Amino acid sequence: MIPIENFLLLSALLFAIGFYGVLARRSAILILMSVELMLAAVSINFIAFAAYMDPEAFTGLIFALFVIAIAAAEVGLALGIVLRVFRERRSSMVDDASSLKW
Amino acid sequence: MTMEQVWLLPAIPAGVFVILSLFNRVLPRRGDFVAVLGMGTVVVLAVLAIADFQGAFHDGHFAPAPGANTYEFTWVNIGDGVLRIMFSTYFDAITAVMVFVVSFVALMVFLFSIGYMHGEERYGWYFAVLSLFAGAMLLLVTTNSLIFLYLAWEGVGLTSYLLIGFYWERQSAAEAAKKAFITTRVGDVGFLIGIILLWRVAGTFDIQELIHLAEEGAFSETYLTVSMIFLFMGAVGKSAQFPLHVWLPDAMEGPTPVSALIHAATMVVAGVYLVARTLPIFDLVPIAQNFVLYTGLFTAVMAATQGLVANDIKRVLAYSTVSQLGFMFVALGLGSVTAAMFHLLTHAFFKSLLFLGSGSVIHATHQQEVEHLGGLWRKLPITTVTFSIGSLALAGIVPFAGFWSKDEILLEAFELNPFAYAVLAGTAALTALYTTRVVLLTFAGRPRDQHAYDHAHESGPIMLLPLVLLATLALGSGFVAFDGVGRALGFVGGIGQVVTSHGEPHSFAFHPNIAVPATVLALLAIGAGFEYWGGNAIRAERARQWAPELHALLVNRYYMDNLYQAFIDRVVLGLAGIVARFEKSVVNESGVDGGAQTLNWMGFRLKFLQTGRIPNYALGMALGVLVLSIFALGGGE
Amino acid sequence: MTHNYGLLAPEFILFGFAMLVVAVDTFRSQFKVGSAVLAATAGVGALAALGASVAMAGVHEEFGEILVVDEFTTFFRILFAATVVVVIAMSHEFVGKHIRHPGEFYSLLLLSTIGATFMAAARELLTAYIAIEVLSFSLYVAVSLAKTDPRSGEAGLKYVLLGGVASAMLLYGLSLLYGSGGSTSYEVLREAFAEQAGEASALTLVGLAMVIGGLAFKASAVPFHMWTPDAYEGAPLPITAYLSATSKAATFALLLRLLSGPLEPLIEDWRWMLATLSVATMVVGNLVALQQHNIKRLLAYSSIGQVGFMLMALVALSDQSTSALLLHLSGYLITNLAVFTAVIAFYNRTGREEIEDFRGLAETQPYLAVVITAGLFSLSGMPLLAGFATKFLLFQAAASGGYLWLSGLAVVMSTISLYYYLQVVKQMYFFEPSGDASRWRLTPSGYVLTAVLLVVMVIVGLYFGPLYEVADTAAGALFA
Amino acid sequence: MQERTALPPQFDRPIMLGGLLAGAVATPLLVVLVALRVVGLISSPEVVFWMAFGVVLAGALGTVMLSNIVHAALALVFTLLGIAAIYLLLGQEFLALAQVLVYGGGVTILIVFGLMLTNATEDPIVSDGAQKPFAFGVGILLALVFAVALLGHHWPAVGPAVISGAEFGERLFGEYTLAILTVGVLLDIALSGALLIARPDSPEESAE
Repeated sequence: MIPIENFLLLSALLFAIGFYGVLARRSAILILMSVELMLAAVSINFIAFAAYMDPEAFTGLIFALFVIAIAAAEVGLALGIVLRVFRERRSSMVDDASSLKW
Repeated sequence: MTMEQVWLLPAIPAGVFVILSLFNRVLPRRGDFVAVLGMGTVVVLAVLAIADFQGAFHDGHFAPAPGANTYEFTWVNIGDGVLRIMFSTYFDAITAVMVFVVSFVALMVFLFSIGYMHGEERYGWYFAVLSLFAGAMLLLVTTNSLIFLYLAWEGVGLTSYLLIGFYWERQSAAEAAKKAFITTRVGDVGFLIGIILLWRVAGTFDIQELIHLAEEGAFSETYLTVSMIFLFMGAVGKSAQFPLHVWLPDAMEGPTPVSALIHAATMVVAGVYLVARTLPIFDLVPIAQNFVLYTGLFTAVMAATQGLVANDIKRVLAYSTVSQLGFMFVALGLGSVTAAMFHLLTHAFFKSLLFLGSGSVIHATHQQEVEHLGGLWRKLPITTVTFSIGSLALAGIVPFAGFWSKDEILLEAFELNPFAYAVLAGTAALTALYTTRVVLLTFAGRPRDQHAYDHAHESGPIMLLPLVLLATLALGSGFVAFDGVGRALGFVGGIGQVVTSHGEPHSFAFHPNIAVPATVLALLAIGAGFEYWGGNAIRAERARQWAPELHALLVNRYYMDNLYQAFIDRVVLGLAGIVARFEKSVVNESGVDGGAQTLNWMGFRLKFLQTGRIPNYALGMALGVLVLSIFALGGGE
Repeated sequence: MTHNYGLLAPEFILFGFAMLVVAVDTFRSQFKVGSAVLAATAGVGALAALGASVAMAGVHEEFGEILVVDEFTTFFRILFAATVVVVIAMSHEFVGKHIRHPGEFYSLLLLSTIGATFMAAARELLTAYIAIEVLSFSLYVAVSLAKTDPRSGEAGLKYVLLGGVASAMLLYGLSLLYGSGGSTSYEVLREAFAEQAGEASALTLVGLAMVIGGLAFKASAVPFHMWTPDAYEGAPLPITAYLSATSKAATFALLLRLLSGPLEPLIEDWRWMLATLSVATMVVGNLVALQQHNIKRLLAYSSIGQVGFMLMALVALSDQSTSALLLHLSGYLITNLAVFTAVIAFYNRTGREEIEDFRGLAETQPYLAVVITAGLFSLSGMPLLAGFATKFLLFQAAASGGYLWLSGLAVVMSTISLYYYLQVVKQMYFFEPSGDASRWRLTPSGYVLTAVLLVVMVIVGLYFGPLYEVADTAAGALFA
Repeated sequence: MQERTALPPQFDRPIMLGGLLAGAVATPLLVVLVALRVVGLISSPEVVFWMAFGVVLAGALGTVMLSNIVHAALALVFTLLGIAAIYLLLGQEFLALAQVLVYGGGVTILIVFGLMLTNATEDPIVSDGAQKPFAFGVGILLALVFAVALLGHHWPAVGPAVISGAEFGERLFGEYTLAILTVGVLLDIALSGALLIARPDSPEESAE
C-alpha cells in the first residue's frame, strides 16, 4: 500500500516545477507547457484525494476529468492566440509581445 | 413663507439651473433674467422667512412652537433604522443671518454680472452655474442633516471649481480650478471622516440631535475631540485657513463677480457657519476649540502680512478675506457665535463690495495690477467712493460696519485671551495699512498706465446699482449691534439679542478702552499708508496749496518715507517674505503640491512594475501567493 | 436524479440565442442583411433572459447539489443580463468597424453571461470552477477579436497564459481544500471547516491562500492585477467595458458565496489576506492611475482601485457589508458602463483613445463631455451621483465592521482618485479642441443609452433606498 | 495514436536523444528499486510508483529546463505518460485512459503543431532572462510550502479505493449533467474561438 503522501509529494513537486517553468521560460508555447504541468499536478491531487479520502462520493475523480478536458481546450485556445501573435510579430517569444506596458 | 418652508430657497435656484443649462441658448438674452428673477424671489422669500423668525421670540428668547422651524422627511431608511438619513431643515438666528447674506449678495452679484459678463461667449452657462451655486449654498445653510450639508458642501465646491475655471482658455485658470478643488477636497476628507465618526456613536446625522447627545455625554471626550477636529478640517479647507489657504488667492482667476460671491461673501464662510452651527459641541471639547482659535489667529496674521506685498488688486482682497475669516474663527474659538456671525454679516457686505468695485476697475481698464493703475478717481468717481467705503469698513474705522463687528471680536478676545487680543489688534492695523495702499495706488496719484487710463470709463447703472446698495450696507449694517436699530428692523433687539452665544442674549455696549486704541491704531496705519503710498502728485499738489513752510516738512517727510520704507522693507516685508517663502516651499510645495508630487512620483515608480512581460507578471502572482501562504502557515501555528 | 431545468430558463434562452446569432451570421451574406440584425438578435436574447430572470424573482430552489437559484443568484442574474444588454447596445457601431467576427462576438457575450450567472449560483466547487472557465474562456477569445490591431493579440496572449497560471493556482488550492474538507459541496465543506475553526490545518491554510490568490487574479487585485491594464488596453473597447463590469462582478459574487459559506468558519484565517490585498490594491491602483495617458489604461487602474474598495466589504464580511457591496457593485457597473458608452462613442468618431485627445470635447460635443464628467465624478465618489451614495455605504460598512483604518485609507485613496479623473475633465473643459473643432452628433442609440445610464446614475445617487432593499434581500439569502 | 502521425525527419535526433536520456535516468532508478524490493523494504506497487515518480519529475524538469524546444516537448510527453501510470496505481483506469488519449495524444500533437507553425522546431536557444534566480526561489519556496502543508496534516492510513467505471459514469451523467453541458459550451467557445483567432484576416474574408 502506497501512502497518500507520496502522491501528494509528487504533485507538489510537479506544481512547483511547472511554476518554475512559467517564470523561467520565454517561449509562449513552453509557458503553456509549464501550465499543463501545473494542471497535471492538480489532477493527481484530486484523484489521490478522491481515492483515499472520499471513496463514496469521489467528486475528485469527476473534477480531475473536467480539469483534463478544460486543460486540453485551453491549450487549443492559447495556441490559436499564439499563432495570431506570431503572424503579427514573427515571434512566439513573450518578450517580443510586450508593447503594452506602464 | 414660514421658517418651515425654507427648503423652497435652495429649490428655486436649482430649478433655474436646470432651465438655464438646458435652454440658455434659446432663451432671449441667454436667460439671464430668469436667474435674476429667481434670485429676487429668493430674497423676498428669505425676508419673509426672517419675518416669521422674528415672530418666534418670546421673552427675548428664540422659542418657536415645536416643529415650527423645522421640516423633515425620511430620505433613506436602511435596515429599518440602521442607517436612516432624513432630509431636514432647521431655521434659527444663524440660519437667518446666512440666508439673508447669501440671497442678498447673490442678487447683487447677479445684477452686477449682467454688466460685467456682457458679451461673454458662455454667458448663459455662467448664470446657470451661478444659480446652481446659490442653490447649493442655500441648501448648505438651511439643512439640518450632516449628510445633506456634506452634499451641499461638495456642490458648492464643484460650482466653485467650474467658475474658477470659467476662463479655461487660460492655463492658469484651469490650474487654479484644479488646485482649489483638490485642496478643499483634502479638507472634505476630514469632514467626511468626522461625520462618520460622530454617526458611529450617535447613529444620527441630525445636527440638533447630535448637539443634544453630545451635551448629554453620549461621546467620550477624546473621541469627541478627534471627531470635531476632523470636522473642523472641512472648515479649514473651505474657509481657506492655514495650511489649506493656498487655493484662495489662486481662485481669483475666476470672473470677478464670482470672487465677490463665492470667494468672499458666501462659500468661504461655510466653514465659519459649520463651526458656528456645531459650536455647542466644540464648547465641550476645549482642545478642539483652542485648535479653532489658534488656527484662526495664525491665519489672520499670516494672510494680512501677505496682503501687504501682493500686487494684483484681487489678490490683496483675497488675502484680506483669508485674514478676516481668521478673525471669525478666533471669535468662534473664544466661544462667541455673536461676534463671529456679526463679522460674517458685515464682512460679506463690504468684501463683496470691494470685489465688485475691483471688478468695476478691471472692467474699465482691463488691468488688475495696482502698479499699472492710479488716478482713477477722476474717471470712476462712483466706484472710487464705494470702494473707499468698503475699505474703511474693512479697516475698521468708525462708523463703518467693520468697526462694530471687529470691535465685538476684540472685546471677546480682550476678556478671554489677551494674547489673541494683542495679535488681532496688530493685525487690524496691518489690515488698515494694506487697504490704504490698495485704495491709494488704484485711485489716487498719477496714472501709471496712460493707455488703460485713457480708455477707462465708469460702469453702467446695472453695475453701479449693486455697488451703491452694498456700500449702503457696508456703511449701515454695523448699526444692527444696537438694540434700538434691531428693534426698528422688527427684531427683538440688537444682534447680540438675536444671535446668541451659549443661549445668553447680551446688549451691545461701547467699550472705549478697546475701541479707542483699536481705532487709533487703525488711523495711524492709514496715516502711515498715506505717507508711504500717497503718490507724489498729490503730495506735491498739497505742498503747493498749503504753505511753502511745509515744504521743508515734506522734504523731511521724504526722509521719513525712507524710514518707513526701511522699516517696511526690512521688517514687515521681510516677515512677509519669510511667510511667503515658508508658504511657497513648505506649505505649497511640500505640503499640498508636494503631497501630490510625492504621490505622482510613487505612481511613476510603481508603474514601471508593469513591464509588459508575461513572466514578470507571473512572478508578481507567484510572490503574492507565496507571501499569502507563508504568512498563513506562520500565523496558523 | 431529476433536476428542475426550468430554474435555468434564462441560461437556456441565452444559449439558444447565442447559437441563433451564429446561425444568422452564417447565412447573413446569402440574405444580404447587415450586421445590425446580429446585434438585434443578440439584444432580443439578452432582453428575453433579463425578462425571464426578473420573472423568476423570489424563487428559492436548489438545482441538485450543484446550483441554487435564490435571491442572491437572481440579483446577479439580473445584473449580468442588464449589463449584457447595455454592452450589446453600446457596441453595435464599434463592432462593424473593428471586430473580425460579429456573430462570434455577440454569441460570446451571451455565452459568457451563462458562466457569470453560474458563478453566482454555484454551491459546489466543481460547478464554480467550470463557470469561472466559461467566463474566462469567452473573455480570452473576446479580448483577441479586434482585427488589425496587434495590441489585441498581445493582450489575449497575456490574458490566456496568466489566466492559465491563475486557474492552476486556484485549482491546486481547491484540491487542497477538497482534500482537507473531504467534499466539494459548500455545505459539507462548511461543516468540515467549522470543526477546524481557529486551528485550521496547514493543508487548509495553504489551500485557502492559493484559492484567494487565484480568485484575486480574476478580480484583478494587486499583485495579481498586472494583466488588467494590458488586457484593457488591447481589448476592443466594448470588451474592455464588459471586462470591467461582468467579469469583476461575477468574481465578487463567487467570492461572496464562498466566503460567507464554506470558508466562513475560517474567517480569521482569510480576513487578513483580503485586508492585505485590499490595501495593496487600492494604493497601487490609485497611484499608478495618476501616471496614465491612455483612457483605457486609466479606467483599468481606476477599476483596480475600485476592487480595493470592494475587497474591504469582504474583509468586514457581514450581512450589512454584503448589502453595501452589492449596492456598490451595481452603482459601479452603471457608472462604468456610462463612461464606456461615452468613450466608445468618442472612439467611433475620432478613432483615438489617449486622454489628450479629449481636448475641448466640451466644445465639440458638450453632451458627451457631461456624461463622461458625471461618470468620472461618480467613480470618484462625488455627491449627488451613484458613486457617492454607494461608496459611502461601503466605507461605512467597513468602518462599522471594525475596520475604521481601512475605510480611512479608502477615503484618502478615493480623494487621490479625484485627481486623475479631473485630468480628463480638465482636458475636456479647459482646453480648446486640438484638431477639428466642429460640433458632431452621436448616433440616436448613443444618446438614448447614455441618457438612460446618466439618469439611473443620478437616481441611484439621490434615492438608493429601493435598490438597497433589493441588495439587502439578496445578501440576506447568503446569511440566512 | 501518436505513432500514426508522420513526424518530419528533424525529429529523429531528438527522439533518439530523449530515449537515451530516459534510459540513462530510468536504468539506475530501476536497479535501485528492484534491489530494494528484493531486500523487502518496499512492495511491488511502490516500485512502480517510484519509477513513475522518477519519470514524471525527470520529464517535468526536462520540459522546463531543456533549451531545445522540441526536446522539451518530448520530455512533456514522458511526464504525461508517467502521470497516466500514477492514475493506474491509484486504481483509476478510466482516467488513465483519458490521460493518455487527451494528453499523450491530442495535447502533445497540438503542441508539436504549434511549434512547427511558429517555426520554433529548430530554435535551440531560449533566452531565459534575468528572472531565473527568482524563478528558482519561487519554485523551491513553493515546494517547501507544500511540503509543510502535507506534513502538517494528519493522513488516514488507508489504501486507495477503486471506483468502478459504471459507478463513475452514473454519477457523472446523473448529478453532473449540467456540468457536462456547461463544459460543452466551454469547449465550443474555446475551439471556435481558437479557430477564428488563428485564421488570418484576408481581404476577401472581411468582405464576406
